[in-house]
Amino acid sequence: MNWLIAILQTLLFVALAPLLAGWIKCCKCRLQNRKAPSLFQPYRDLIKLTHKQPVVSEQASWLFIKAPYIIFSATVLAATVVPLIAVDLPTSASADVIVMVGFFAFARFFLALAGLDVGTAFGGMGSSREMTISSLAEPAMLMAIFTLTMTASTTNLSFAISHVLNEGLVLRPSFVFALAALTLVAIAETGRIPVDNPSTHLELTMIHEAMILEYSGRHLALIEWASQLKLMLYGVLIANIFFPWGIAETFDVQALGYGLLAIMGKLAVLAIFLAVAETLFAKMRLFRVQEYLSFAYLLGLLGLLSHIILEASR
Amino acid sequence: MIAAYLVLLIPLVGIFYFALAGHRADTGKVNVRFNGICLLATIWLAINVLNQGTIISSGKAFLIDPFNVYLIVLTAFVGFTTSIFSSPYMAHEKEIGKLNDRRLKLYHSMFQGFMLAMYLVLTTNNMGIMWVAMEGATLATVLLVSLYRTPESIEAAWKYFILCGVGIAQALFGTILLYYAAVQIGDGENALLWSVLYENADKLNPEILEIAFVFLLIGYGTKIGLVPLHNWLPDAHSEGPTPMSAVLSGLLLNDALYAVVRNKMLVDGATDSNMAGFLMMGFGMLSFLVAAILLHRQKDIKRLFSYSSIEHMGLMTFAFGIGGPLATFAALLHMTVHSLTKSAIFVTVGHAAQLAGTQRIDQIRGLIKTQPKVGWGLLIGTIAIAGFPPFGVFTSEFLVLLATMHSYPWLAPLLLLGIGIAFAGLFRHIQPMVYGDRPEGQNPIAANLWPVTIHLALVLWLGLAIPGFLANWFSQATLLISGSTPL
Amino acid sequence: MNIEQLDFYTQAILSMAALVGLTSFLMLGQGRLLRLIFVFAMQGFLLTLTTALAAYSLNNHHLYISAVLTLVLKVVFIPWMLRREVLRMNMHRDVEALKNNTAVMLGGASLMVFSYYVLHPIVQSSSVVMVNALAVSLSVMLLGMLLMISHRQAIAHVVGFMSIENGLFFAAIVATNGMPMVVELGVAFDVLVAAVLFGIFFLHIRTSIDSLDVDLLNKLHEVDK
Amino acid sequence: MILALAYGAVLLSFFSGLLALLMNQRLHVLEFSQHWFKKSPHGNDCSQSAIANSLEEKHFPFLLRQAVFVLLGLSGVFAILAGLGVLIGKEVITDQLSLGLPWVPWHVRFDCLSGFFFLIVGIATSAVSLYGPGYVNSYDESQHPFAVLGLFTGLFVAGMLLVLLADDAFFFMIAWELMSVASYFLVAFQHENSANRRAAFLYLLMAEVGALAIILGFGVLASFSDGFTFGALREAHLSSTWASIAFMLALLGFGMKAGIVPVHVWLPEAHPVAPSHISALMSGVMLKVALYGLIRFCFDLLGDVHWQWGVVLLVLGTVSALGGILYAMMQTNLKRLLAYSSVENIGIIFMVLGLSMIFMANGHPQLAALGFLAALFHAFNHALFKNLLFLGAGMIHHQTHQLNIDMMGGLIKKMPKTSMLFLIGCMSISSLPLFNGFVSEWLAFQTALQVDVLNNGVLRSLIPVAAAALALTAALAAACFVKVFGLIFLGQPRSHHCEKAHEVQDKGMLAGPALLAGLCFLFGIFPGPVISLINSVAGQLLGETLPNDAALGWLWLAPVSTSQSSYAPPLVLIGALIAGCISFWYLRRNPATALRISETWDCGFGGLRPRMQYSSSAFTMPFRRIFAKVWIIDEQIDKDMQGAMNQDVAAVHYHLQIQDHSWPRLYHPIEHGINKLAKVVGRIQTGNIRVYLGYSFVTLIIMLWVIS
Repeated sequence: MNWLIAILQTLLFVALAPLLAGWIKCCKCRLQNRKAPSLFQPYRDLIKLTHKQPVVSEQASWLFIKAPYIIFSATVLAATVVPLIAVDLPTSASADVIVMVGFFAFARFFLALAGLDVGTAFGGMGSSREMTISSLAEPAMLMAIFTLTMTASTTNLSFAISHVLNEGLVLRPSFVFALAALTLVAIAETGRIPVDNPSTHLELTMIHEAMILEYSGRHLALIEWASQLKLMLYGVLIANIFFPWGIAETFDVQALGYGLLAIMGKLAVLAIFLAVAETLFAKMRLFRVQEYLSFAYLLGLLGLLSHIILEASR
Repeated sequence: MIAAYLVLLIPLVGIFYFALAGHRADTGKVNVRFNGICLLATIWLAINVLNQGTIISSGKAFLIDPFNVYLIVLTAFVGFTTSIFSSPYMAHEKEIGKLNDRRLKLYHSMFQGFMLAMYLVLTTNNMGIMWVAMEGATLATVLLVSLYRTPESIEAAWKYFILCGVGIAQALFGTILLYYAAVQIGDGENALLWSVLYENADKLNPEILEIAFVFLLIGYGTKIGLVPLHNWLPDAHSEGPTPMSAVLSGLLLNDALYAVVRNKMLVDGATDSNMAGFLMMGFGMLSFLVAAILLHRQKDIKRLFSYSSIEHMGLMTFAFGIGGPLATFAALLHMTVHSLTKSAIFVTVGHAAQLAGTQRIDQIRGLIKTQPKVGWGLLIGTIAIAGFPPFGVFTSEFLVLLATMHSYPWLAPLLLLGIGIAFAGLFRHIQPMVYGDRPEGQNPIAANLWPVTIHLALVLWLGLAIPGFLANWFSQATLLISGSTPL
Repeated sequence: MNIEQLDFYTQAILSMAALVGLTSFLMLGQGRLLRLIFVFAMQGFLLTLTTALAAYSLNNHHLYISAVLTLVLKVVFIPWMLRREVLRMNMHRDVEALKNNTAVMLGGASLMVFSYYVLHPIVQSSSVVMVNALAVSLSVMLLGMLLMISHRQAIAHVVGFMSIENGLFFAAIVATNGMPMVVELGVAFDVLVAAVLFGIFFLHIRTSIDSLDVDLLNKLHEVDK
Repeated sequence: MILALAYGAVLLSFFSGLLALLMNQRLHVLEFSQHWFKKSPHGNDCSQSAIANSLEEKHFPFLLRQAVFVLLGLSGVFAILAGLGVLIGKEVITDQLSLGLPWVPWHVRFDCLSGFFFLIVGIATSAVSLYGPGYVNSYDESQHPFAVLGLFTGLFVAGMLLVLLADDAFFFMIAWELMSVASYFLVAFQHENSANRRAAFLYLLMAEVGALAIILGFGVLASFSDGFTFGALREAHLSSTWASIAFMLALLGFGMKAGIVPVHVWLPEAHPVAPSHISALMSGVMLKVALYGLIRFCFDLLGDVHWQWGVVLLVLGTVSALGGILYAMMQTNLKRLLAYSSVENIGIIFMVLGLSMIFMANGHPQLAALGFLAALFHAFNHALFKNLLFLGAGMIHHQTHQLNIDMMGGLIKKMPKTSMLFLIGCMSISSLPLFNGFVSEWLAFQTALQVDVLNNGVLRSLIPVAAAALALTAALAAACFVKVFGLIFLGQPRSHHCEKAHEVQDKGMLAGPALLAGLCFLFGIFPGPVISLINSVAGQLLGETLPNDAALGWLWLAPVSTSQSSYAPPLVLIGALIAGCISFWYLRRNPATALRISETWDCGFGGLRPRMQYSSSAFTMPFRRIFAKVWIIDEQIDKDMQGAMNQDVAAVHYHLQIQDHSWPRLYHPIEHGINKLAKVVGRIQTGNIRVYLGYSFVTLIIMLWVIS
């Protein structure tokens, strides 16, 4: 039963990810006084891409062709770990939050390699930048997560979230910092403004898009889907760690239903925040990103230190 | 006892044989034979001592105890192997016209003369005769240092002569004071006999002995090469023929140290203070450090290794100065392994210099590629002398270090610093010489490298395991010198 | 025990000691080689006399042999050899300019005091009067070294070296009435060989640097020039 | 029995070295065998002819090489068996060899800690001996004699094994230096290159200085005890100060060998110049032996660890980890890069070991055991994947005669098997899930997260920072190895050699790395067996094991408790396979969407050339900007001008040199200091004999004055 719920939840994750992306796009368009595409446009895009014949460069090796599957699988695995609508998942036990970060790293590793595979300047540029940003983001993210795991004294996300849930409403200064840090990291890692612009192409500032420039057809679909999934993962992490209320603690239909509604509501609100931020800010120069990320790291560190100094039991 | 007389007689005959017979083609081989027979005689002597314990000759003129008997065997052994090396080496020198028959005659004769002096220093029971023999050793070798008659070699020989002469004169003054202290407690004619002195050491006047020891230490210390009295040593080693450098480094320095230790035993018996020990430690440490540092500046390969000799003699002096069974044992072992290693190194150095046609370090290159045996011999010898296990030098240095840690822990870092600096100094010069491509026009030469192999194998053996009889020997000598055995 | 209470021979020996010390001083201040050699021969002669006196007063026969050896070696052979060298090198007219001669002489005087100071405990502990002369022999030795340090001529070095030997020999006589015979003979043999070798070396040095100035023997060093 | 296996391993490696000496003695061997057959003519003709055949000139070198490596491989197998035996039996075996000093024979002790490191050495040696014969084939016998290589390889392995067996300071030092000296000769093996000589000198010098520090460390212990067997040293009662001095000395000595910043400089110099299989042994195994020494010294001999030591280790480890990977990233020489990455990994191990010490000193032995486990497991993993990568580098070098990654590219198509093996190595070292590197890093994070139990505020805030640094290290390592793999194997060939390269033909050369790659994957999925082995080490050394290492069964890894953290790699693997297969199957089922091969899109400019690809320095440029202070960067751009008024750029020359800070800050001053000192001391030897006489005179006067 538990396993079934876990698998269902994962499928839900995968299924809902394009929806979130569509919703963000919608909000952004509204904010920018444009006519918004349909909420389901991302699904249509994905389906269209899967029906196209993929074109592969003659320089590409097997790695280029297999990488999208690997990237997608790794991201899906990360999704199994994060409680979406219910806590106490067996999958959270088989891989804790550090492993989840590992899955991200796995996906990124292959994405960067795929960028290098074809041997164009764009691919190399994208890979180099992606690896730079992610290596700065990773410690900041772990700092933020460690604040949680040390508070809950577990690295199992399910347990950690139920710990926060059971404590009720406790104002923790460390969580404020951690929330800020994780948000900044999430923006950087998912390639949103001001770090990267997801809607740009053929621009020397692009990062994520530069790597996947050579992809087409179903490969591109997988990669796009994976990045939508990643965006949602971060959203769910932020939503469920810092605002866990509403998540199902028992596996009955009613609780699960409430859980689903709760997370959808939380994500919708978060997406609006993201859209507002993306509208307000301009993209940074690449070498300002380090300052941005070190600020995130600083916040994470402050969170951890305030946990140790202000909140610890002794 | 006949063995002891034989040991002295053979080189004596040798002197006259070579002096009278003149140089012939096989003189080098004859020299090997002389030394070989002598080695057999010393082994016989050693077996005697092992079986009977200390031997004193009927006229009390000679004393063979565990301390000197092993040095005698060592002397004979190094003499023997060096003569093996010397035979092709000198032939090559003659071939390239650096030497002629007359000088070779002198060389072989004086080689035996030097050996005689060494045996006499070791076997005699009389401190006066010991002095005479020590001076004799200088006299025998001084002409060998200037054998090539180059301005440098003459300069070196002159410095060697004058500095050692003056130094040894101070030792004579010390010996006179010792005699003076001895005649005060009676027994005029026998008063300089070590056996007598040692028995009555506690009755000797400590103040006289302290002064005497200063003179003796400075006197014999000049021969050991203690800083700042060492200045002759690198000159003499670098300018003389290489077999001479090998025996000087391997034997003369040891025997001078032997003389100092004999005298220290008397002083320790007479006084309560550890004055002698402290003086030796001070000189030893100073020599050790200064020589280690100076290794870095060398441009001449033989000079390089003569500084290394100073360094090691400093270490031994230091170890004997610490006293105590562990340090004494270590010092005795170090004497042995240093002699063996250093003479082996000089053998390879000699051939290396012949290969390159110069002793300048920056012109000796690519030895391993030119003549692998010479190159590897030099490299492994240097590894051994730098104190890398499993060679015996490491064992003794390790024990010295432990003894230092026990008694004077604050000196141990200095010791290690010295070893480190010396190692770097040696290797920065050795590496470019042995490695690299073979220079143009450098061709292999005739060389007998068995001495190197044997010596290094022995040093390796001593590093891995000290054979029972030798350990027993060392223990007895340690007992004699320090009053107890190590553990 | 004052000197007037001693017997004549002892008085004579102590006087001789003073004279030997004096000769050392004379050598130290001497710039001309031939005179230096002459004074050295004088010192040897005084030494011979002292030995003979000691032999007579102590009735010690082997000291006579020592005396004869000294006479032959240090009064006749070595001065003769050195003189011949000097003449052959045509150096008998050279005067060596000694730097700081006064300071050296004063230093020599203080060395004598120092010798007395060092050997004081030994002299104190002895009942034999002649031991008082031990300080003189030590200072002869030290002065010999000082001579070598202050003079540049190789011949002066040999003289200094031999005068150190003289000091030692004197010490052996006054302190211990001579060493055992075998040692004495050995020492004498060494001195003889040394003298011969010095002769050979003069030849070599002269052929190599065309001079006997030891300051020119400075090729082997560790200093950056 | 187990001890016999261990001795067997030592002797076999030793004999393999001796056997190699026969390389130049073919005629002697021939003579000997003929003599032998003459003596026993009734021996069967078949074997006689076989032997005679093998002694022919064309077969002999080949067969001898095989034989040498077979012996070495057997030694490795024996070492593995011995290690497993002692670990499973949780035994402590002691023995004495009648060698060494007359009153202190060599003491031998084979316990779990030694056993575990025996295992590491054994695995690495086995892999190397599979790989070796093919690799050394390329050496020209007259330039690079196999006798030397074989002899010192054998001695090197024997030395490492003996270090692990030693139970007295004297024997330990002998074995230690045997290891150092033998490897020195291996570093200097290709000595015609002056850079190699320099590297060898630096290596030996630092090995010597390190060894001296270790001796001094033992000496401190020995002066508080009678004798210098480890048994006696354990009994020594040291004051806290002396214990700390001993610890610092040991840290300096072993740290030098292990390659801790700032005493790591020999490592990137020496590892690249040795033959690749030797680099693999040095980097993969010898550094671990240094680690063994430190563990033996601190946890076993000193026993009573202080938390301050742990902090020292933690800080040094962090600096090394970060410094190592940042320096690694800037390298273009593959083996140099790998060497720097070893510095990083050793740093990680030291960090975790420091954590273990901190927990130990604060009275949490179980957590100490956790840290200890993470450290040893990472050491084990590092041995596997670093060995793999070095062997891979050797394969690449063997085929392309290049080590400069800026000159490679596109090898994934020319050398598919090699690329697969290398990819596994890269993934392991980047600590990606499913591979062994991840497991140990995960354990390290788990250890760091237990900081809440500590009372000390400084530690409580320091350790999380270190953990974040660890995260940064891991991320940088991933970036670094993306660069490595991407530039070497992907894209288009950047040089002629790479274009011409083809797959390695020798089966052994593939089998060795394949074995290691397999183990990397195996222990990434099933870390349980290794962890239970290390648990017995911890049990013996710290007296404490992990509480419930098998509480959830073999599938799970739950070092502290299941509620705190757990990881089930097999489940993850299954999940990954399911997700991968479903998407693969779903998307590929439509035949209309078959792949279409086409030219690379070139933005319409045309003519994509290999030179247009990102190079190593381009890839790392953002890092260079961000962490600029870490290196000494010398970057120059020169333009050749031409045309009217010299306004047109004809060619651009880019020059980049990146140096380690430790050289100008630490090593050059020491070098200059010694030279200067030597110059000053040299002044005492003026060459003037009168001055010398003056010394003698003054010495005499001073001495006389002193005593009276």
